Amino acid sequence: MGELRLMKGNEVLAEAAIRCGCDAYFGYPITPQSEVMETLMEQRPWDTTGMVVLQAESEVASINMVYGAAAAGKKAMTSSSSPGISLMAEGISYIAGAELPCLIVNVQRGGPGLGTIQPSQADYFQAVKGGGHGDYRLITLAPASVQEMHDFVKLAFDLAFKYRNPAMILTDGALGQMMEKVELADYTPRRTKEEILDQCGSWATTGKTSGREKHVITSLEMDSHKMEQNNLRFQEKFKEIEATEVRYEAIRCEDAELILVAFGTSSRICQKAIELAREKGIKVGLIRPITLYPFPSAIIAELAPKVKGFLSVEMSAGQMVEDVKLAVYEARCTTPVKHFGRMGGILPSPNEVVDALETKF
Amino acid sequence: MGELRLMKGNEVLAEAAIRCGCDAYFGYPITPQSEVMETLMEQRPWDTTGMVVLQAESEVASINMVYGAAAAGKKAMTSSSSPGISLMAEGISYIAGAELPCLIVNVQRGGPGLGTIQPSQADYFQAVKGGGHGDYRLITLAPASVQEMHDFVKLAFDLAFKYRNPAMILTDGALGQMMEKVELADYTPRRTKEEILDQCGSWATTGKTSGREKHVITSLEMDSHKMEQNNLRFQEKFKEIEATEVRYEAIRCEDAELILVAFGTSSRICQKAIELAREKGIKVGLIRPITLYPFPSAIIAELAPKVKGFLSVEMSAGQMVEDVKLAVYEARCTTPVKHFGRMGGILPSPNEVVDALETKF
Amino acid sequence: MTEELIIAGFGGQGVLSMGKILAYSGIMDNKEVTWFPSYGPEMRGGTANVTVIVSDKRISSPVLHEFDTAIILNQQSMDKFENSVKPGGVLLYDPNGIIHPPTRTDIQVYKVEGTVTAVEMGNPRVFNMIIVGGYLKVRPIVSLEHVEKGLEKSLPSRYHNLIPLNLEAIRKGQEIVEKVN
Amino acid sequence: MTEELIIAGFGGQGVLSMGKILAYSGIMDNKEVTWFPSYGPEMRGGTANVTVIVSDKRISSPVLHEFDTAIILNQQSMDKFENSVKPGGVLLYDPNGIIHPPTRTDIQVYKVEGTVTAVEMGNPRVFNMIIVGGYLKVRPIVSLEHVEKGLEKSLPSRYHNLIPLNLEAIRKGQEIVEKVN
Amino acid sequence: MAKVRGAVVVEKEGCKGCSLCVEACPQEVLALHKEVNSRGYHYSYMKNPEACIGCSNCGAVCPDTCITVYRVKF
Amino acid sequence: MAKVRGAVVVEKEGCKGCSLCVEACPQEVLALHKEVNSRGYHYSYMKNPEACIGCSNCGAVCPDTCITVYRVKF
Amino acid sequence: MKNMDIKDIIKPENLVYDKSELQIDTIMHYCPGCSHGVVHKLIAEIIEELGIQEDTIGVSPVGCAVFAYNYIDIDWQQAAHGRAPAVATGIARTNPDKIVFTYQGDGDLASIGAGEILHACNRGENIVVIFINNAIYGMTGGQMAPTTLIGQPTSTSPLGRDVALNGYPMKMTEIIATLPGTCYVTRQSVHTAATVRKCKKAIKKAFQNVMAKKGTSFVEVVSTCNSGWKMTPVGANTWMEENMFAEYVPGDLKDNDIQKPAIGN
Amino acid sequence: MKNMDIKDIIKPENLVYDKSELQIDTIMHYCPGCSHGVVHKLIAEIIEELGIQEDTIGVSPVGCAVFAYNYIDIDWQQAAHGRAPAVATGIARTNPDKIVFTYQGDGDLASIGAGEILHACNRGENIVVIFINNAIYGMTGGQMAPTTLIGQPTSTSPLGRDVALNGYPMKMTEIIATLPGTCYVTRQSVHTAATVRKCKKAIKKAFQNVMAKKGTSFVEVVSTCNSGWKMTPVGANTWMEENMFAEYVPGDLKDNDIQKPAIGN
Ligand SMILES: Cc1ncc(C[n+]2csc(CCOP(=O)(O)OP(=O)(O)O)c2C)c(N)n1
Ligand SMILES: Cc1ncc(C[n+]2csc(CCOP(=O)(O)OP(=O)(O)O)c2C)c(N)n1
Ligand code: SF4
Ligand code: SF4
Ligand code: SF4
Ligand code: SF4
Ligand code: SF4
Ligand code: SF4
Ligand SMILES: [Mg+2]
Ligand SMILES: [Mg+2]
Repeated sequence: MGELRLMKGNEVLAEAAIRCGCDAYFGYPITPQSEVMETLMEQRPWDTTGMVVLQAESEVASINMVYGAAAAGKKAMTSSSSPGISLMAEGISYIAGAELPCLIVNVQRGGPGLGTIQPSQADYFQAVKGGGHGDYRLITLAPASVQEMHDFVKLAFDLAFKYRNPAMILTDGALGQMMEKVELADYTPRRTKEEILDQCGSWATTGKTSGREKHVITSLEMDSHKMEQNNLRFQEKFKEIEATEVRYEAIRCEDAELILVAFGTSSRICQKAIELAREKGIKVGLIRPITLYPFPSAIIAELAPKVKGFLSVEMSAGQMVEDVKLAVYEARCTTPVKHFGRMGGILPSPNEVVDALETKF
Repeated sequence: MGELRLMKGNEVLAEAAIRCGCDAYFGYPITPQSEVMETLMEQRPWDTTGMVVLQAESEVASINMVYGAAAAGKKAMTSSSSPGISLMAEGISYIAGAELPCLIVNVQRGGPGLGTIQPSQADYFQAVKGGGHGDYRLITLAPASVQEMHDFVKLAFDLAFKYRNPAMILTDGALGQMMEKVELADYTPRRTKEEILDQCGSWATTGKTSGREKHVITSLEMDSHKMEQNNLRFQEKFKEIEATEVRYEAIRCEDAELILVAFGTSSRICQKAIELAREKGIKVGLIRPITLYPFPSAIIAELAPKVKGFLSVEMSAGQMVEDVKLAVYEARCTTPVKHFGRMGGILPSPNEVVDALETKF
Repeated sequence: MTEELIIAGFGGQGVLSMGKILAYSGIMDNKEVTWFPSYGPEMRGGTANVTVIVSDKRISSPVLHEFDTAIILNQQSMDKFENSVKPGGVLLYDPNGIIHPPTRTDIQVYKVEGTVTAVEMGNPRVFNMIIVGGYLKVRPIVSLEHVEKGLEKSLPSRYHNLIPLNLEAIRKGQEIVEKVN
Repeated sequence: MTEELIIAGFGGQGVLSMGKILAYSGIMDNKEVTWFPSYGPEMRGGTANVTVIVSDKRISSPVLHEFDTAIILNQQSMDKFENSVKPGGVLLYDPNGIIHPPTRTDIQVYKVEGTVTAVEMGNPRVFNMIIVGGYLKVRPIVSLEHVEKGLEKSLPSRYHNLIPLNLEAIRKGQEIVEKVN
Repeated sequence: MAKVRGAVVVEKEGCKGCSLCVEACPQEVLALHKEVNSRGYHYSYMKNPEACIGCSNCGAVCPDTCITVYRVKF
Repeated sequence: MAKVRGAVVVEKEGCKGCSLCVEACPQEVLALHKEVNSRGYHYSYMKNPEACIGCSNCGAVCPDTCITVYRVKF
Repeated sequence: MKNMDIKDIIKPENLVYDKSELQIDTIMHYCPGCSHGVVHKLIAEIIEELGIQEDTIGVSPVGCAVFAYNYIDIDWQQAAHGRAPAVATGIARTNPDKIVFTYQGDGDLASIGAGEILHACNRGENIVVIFINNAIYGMTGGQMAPTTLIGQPTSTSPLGRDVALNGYPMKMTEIIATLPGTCYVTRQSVHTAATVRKCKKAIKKAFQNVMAKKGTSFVEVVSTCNSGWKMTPVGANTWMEENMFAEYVPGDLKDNDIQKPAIGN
Repeated sequence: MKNMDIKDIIKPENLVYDKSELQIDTIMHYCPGCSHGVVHKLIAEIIEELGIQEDTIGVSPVGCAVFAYNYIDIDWQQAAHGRAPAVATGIARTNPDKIVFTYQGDGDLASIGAGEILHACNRGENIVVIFINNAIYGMTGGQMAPTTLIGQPTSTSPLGRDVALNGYPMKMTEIIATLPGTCYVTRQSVHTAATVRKCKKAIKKAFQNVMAKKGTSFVEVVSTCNSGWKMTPVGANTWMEENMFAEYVPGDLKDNDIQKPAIGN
């Protein structure tokens, strides 16, 4: 068993990065996630694993530094919170267009604009439908505990490299700031040069040796027909991701008549709500999407004909609810799907969720 | 009748801005929309109407200049193309959060990343679901002719000021570069200081006179409860927009068994496809959303029980198709909704659309 | 009446402005028109083409894959567009630089010695107007009177003194166009 | 066993670290724990609070609106949280600076003269450990032995020499806690 | 002796006890009070009022603008 | 007389007829041909080959690297 | 006279120093001893003295001064992080009769907003820029800024800024002074009564320049952030004098009295 | 000997000037006479001469040089508009054994990317920066750049750049030279054979500096864009000499031989 610690979600993101052999972190301070870089600067992994940690001049610079390192085959990451992630939109679209693996963490706060520094989930659309321009997708993971904040760093990198596609951990200020017990992974050494060549040698800018063609990392293609081919290739990849990588947790759905759908912090609150609701005799279960993209549509489709309704509980005006509806539609069902949310940094309370179940169905 | 001209969509955006009394344009060159600023610089409206035209150092600067001018009650606009619009994501979210009226034009090109300079519609999600962080919406207009490129400049400003919300014209390189006959509006003078005070005097930073409280334009609210109130106010506004401002065109839907849904350039192609399909005896009609947000869900819901299916034709991997499905779902129908699209800057051909109708239903 | 036309050639040949003059002439004749160019990073030559539609009715797609008429001004464009002419349609070309003349027999093929004639006229820049003339002879979609108005509208006023020369070139083109098959 | 606790007071009173020590002690005792702070632009004082849950079972919501126990260290926090204690629950407070003592009768109220006692002990910084002591007397959710291990884990090793002092403060707190109703 | 006398009024509740005025006073008039205001700060006060010359230095440096200065000449 | 003779080879199809080599040649060796290459450019050629001293100036300034220079000393 | 009663001195007619009318009567959110408060006070006084309350629009940054709009009774816009110069450009170009100023921290102006300030100054936008250089990110909890000194510890350089990792302290004001769009570029501080008075003169001159449409006036105020530096307010002033002034030498860097062509189109 | 046959001269053993092996045998997309081509050639020659093909990673910009990757046979990354210095930072920090260079135009480096270049140079990233200043946006059709001269007509300043509207030509290289992170800052041109040779020496030195881990080396090449300027290539060279050099004076601005602390963490 790994080392047990009581840690903040933000701290554990840093710790997990070091332990999974991450090569580089580039970031810029913003509440409520500044502890990620602060922890790294405190740990000085460059003295131990050789991981690079650099405070960039902005989020725009951060994401482009990630681009540079990722294109050289390195495991590179950044983290920020909502306004900072918006600034990365162009860079993220470039990374997707150039098919580079990397990790972007969004510790969401309330928006729009400068908003508030309190937790929120209102960047769901931005994460899963594409905040940047063009047809691309981010593999999007939504941890619901500090342990998952830890585990998903490695998972996100693994998926990113598997598909040569950027991955995002979409979390929020509550998970970033809270402490829980976490079992830390053992240290995985950073990949050696040889291992990087093995894994990424067919595309990364590792230096043009005489044995191979030059490698060019670009998202540009002036010939529309070739650009369409690129896009079709991306879409194939996304289909494969949708077929292979869906992850979710189903809690007490066996006998449920109503299903809560919630991720991250709100899924924790929903678990409490289930306890309260079941005390009142309401048979309710929870689908907790772990991957927001690919969205666990199949399980929702499977439940749709059996249940009386779905309630999407979000810290937003209602974003994921659209994906729940789409899943129900694809199942050729008309099961009602409702939304309950709080905004502006306010967390829904378990009681409010129970009330919403009682009044909306 | 106004002056008749043969003009490019991009040129007409500039001309319409001058003629509708726009106060300021801030922009940065990018293909395929650089003619917007070039036309303005050629016209030198500062010598005539007094409109300010400034080449900014970047898209980030452009959108923040728009913020400054708009917050002072001015009619301000910018234009760009896909990568440049991504760079504006933070600024757009701020403008929405500060409830400022302004106009943003996206002359889309193929993405993701640097992509291609050829026309595309793959920024639909970014425009209507929010490329920036937080819960906000852009009033999104999709012109389908050079005439509408002209008309929607005024319309977009009118709606933006009516709701104190940013508006976007979502168009593409084809409409930007093509010429058509256009009837130009007469010159509406820019609002006088008094008129600006009349229209925006209750909130804009026009200078704190002794008669009133200071005005503060901000999207920041540290108190979550107040921030939630702000968000609820925005949501109320969006409900009103959804109830009041939906615009669409229905073409040959009366007897149609299949409905194409397409906007902008692809709606033009679909009109040709309808002619071809009807020659073959396929009874097909077209719903052309003019407002992408608010989306014309009601008409789709109305048609859903009557028709055999919908085909969303987009220059993308399929984005608007989700909104069509959601509209069908909300109608408690299970009518099939399919997508046909081309990507990377390629325009679908009318024949391909007919083929898709034949094979998908 | 609907004419769906493509004009294709080198960047410097005035392809886009030919299209523009025809479209403006259509407007003068109260017709609906669209003018849709290929576009790319400007200023670096290469090929250029423009699709022009002139019609009595509202025009649906401004983008076409088949044309009533193709005006072809270099070999690359011949290779690309010969097969896009509708059966029974018109292909009109300037033989200068054309190595492989058109081979289709289900269309009407015309040629206009624009390059040569323009040099003879002492002004290579009227080349494109000669071609326009040849085209209008074959497909009189607009009257010369409307073309004159179209020229007035599409040329900046500092060039209006050139209109007579352009009209002369158009007339010349009408004279020299020859049917090939 | 599940204990849902809130600790609330001024920024400088060590509210967050009290919570951290209790949570770490829980881990040493093989329990599940969550520690959820209020957070804001740091460094500018004001109020601070932290929700700590210690349980035998997996913890669902780390955020609560009702608590088994509230530890209250200033008047603002009293105003805010007195009514959030579950009926039958515990409210424990330091009377220093409290103008309006709690009035509820459906809960158990305790007071610990932490501020005063810390000064008496010659070290105002052990204030929060005295409060922890009082709390653990009333709600022995973890044993002193686990608290000692928790201190070891949560304090950087350069402060380990202070552990005996802290344990003494805890013991002192256990002594001086008084039931008010 | 002195041709000038001054006095200051410190807005007790606004004072944050930063001590900058204490440091800035050329006459050592000011000090922080051993008591705190309602926000918990040891506020500044005229410990040595006779020495004040009304030079306004304290006012100038106070970040929270809680000092008003008065001066009389003879 | 001259102790050095040079000669250049212009890659006709690569030449874009920019004339920079013509301008750069100290010996007025080069000129643009009145014919064009397949891409429509009047290409550069040795109009005056005997004058070439193989100084490579033309090669240095050619943006399209279409000039190869040879030189012999006696 | 020495025994004159305090009450006889504290009379309206003897008032020599008081809060500006434009300074709003509320407690500022700043930490005790923070330089921001002093500079706010000066701006309020200057706007009052120049009688331009109705014509002035302030642009507050993202940083501790984000709430500046709560403290001075004029119209304000709050800009995105680093973008105040672009926002001010938008206001000033469309409102040439207004006096527009930005108020920015070192993270805001020198880090994320380096491009915007450079270009606004290069264009010679007719605005005042107040640049509070406290060598740290105060708002977010004390991270390293571009202006952090070599060896200075911060939460993202816990062992002190290291040139090999983070490069050199950035002298934005020196750079700005090279741009012909600026007419007045100066570096001030507010740590003593004398420097406060001098700084006020400088800021006043900057506002007067904008009233005279002379282009950009740029005032750096070398400041303390005692919380971020983990010092007492008085200790922070001393540390600033001893360490910051060597890198950021106070004084005027540029003072053009030549009027440039009027701005705006 | 004068009558020696050309064929006797054109022999492999007499070869004195030829295309670098690293320059890919394809026709470049640049306009006739474009300076980009000359600089590409020099870079290819230098990489070949230094024998660092396997160690060099180029970063191409958004601008006419976006396709630089098609012409030099090394590994390349294509960066977002203006962000090449950030991309290069990402590569260089994680690959300290590689020789990383950026190649940027004036729109890319001085306009949208002003912040990134300033910070990369200030951190002293161990990279070469090649800055092609042709005073215009070539790629997008000839719009005004920050470096456009006063009075110079462009498609967004058709009557010439006007200081009152657009501010002053921006001298990025002068600014960069003030930053202690840079070790070598120079301004060159490639309009004559002599300047081409000089420019090659400068770029070679820049690469050698990076091989010696000395920090940032910055080479501006004052260039022509005859298409954007609407001139002939030869006319553009003359115009450049007569107009650009007065504003952008060729020569070394800085040449440090002192080695700075090694970069990277
Ligand atoms: C886009 C974006 N990035 C980061 C932040 C977080 N942030 C808030 S203030 C600040 C820096 C403040 O430092 P400075 O500008 O020096 O002002 P100070 O607080 O020191 O006065 C940062 C990084 C943000 N709000 N927006
Ligand atoms: C974010 C973004 N904005 C704008 C553009 C459009 N764009 C392409 S190249 C360019 C400027 C090119 O000018 P310069 O950097 O001087 O290079 P040159 O072509 O002159 O060599 C611009 C604005 C873009 N691709 N991306
Ligand atoms: S006015 Fe001068 S002498 Fe009086 S208290 Fe203030 S600083 Fe001291
Ligand atoms: S300077 Fe002001 S806030 Fe500070 S101690 Fe003096 S009066 Fe109080
Ligand atoms: S080598 Fe020298 S002399 Fe010979 S053609 Fe070239 S420039 Fe002229
Ligand atoms: S410099 Fe090169 S491209 Fe230009 S004319 Fe000479 S050979 Fe041709
Ligand atoms: S954190 Fe620093 S800058 Fe911010 S208010 Fe406190 S002392 Fe001032
Ligand atoms: S447009 Fe200018 S910079 Fe671009 S290739 Fe042509 S001449 Fe060169
Ligand atoms: Mg600061
Ligand atoms: Mg350029």
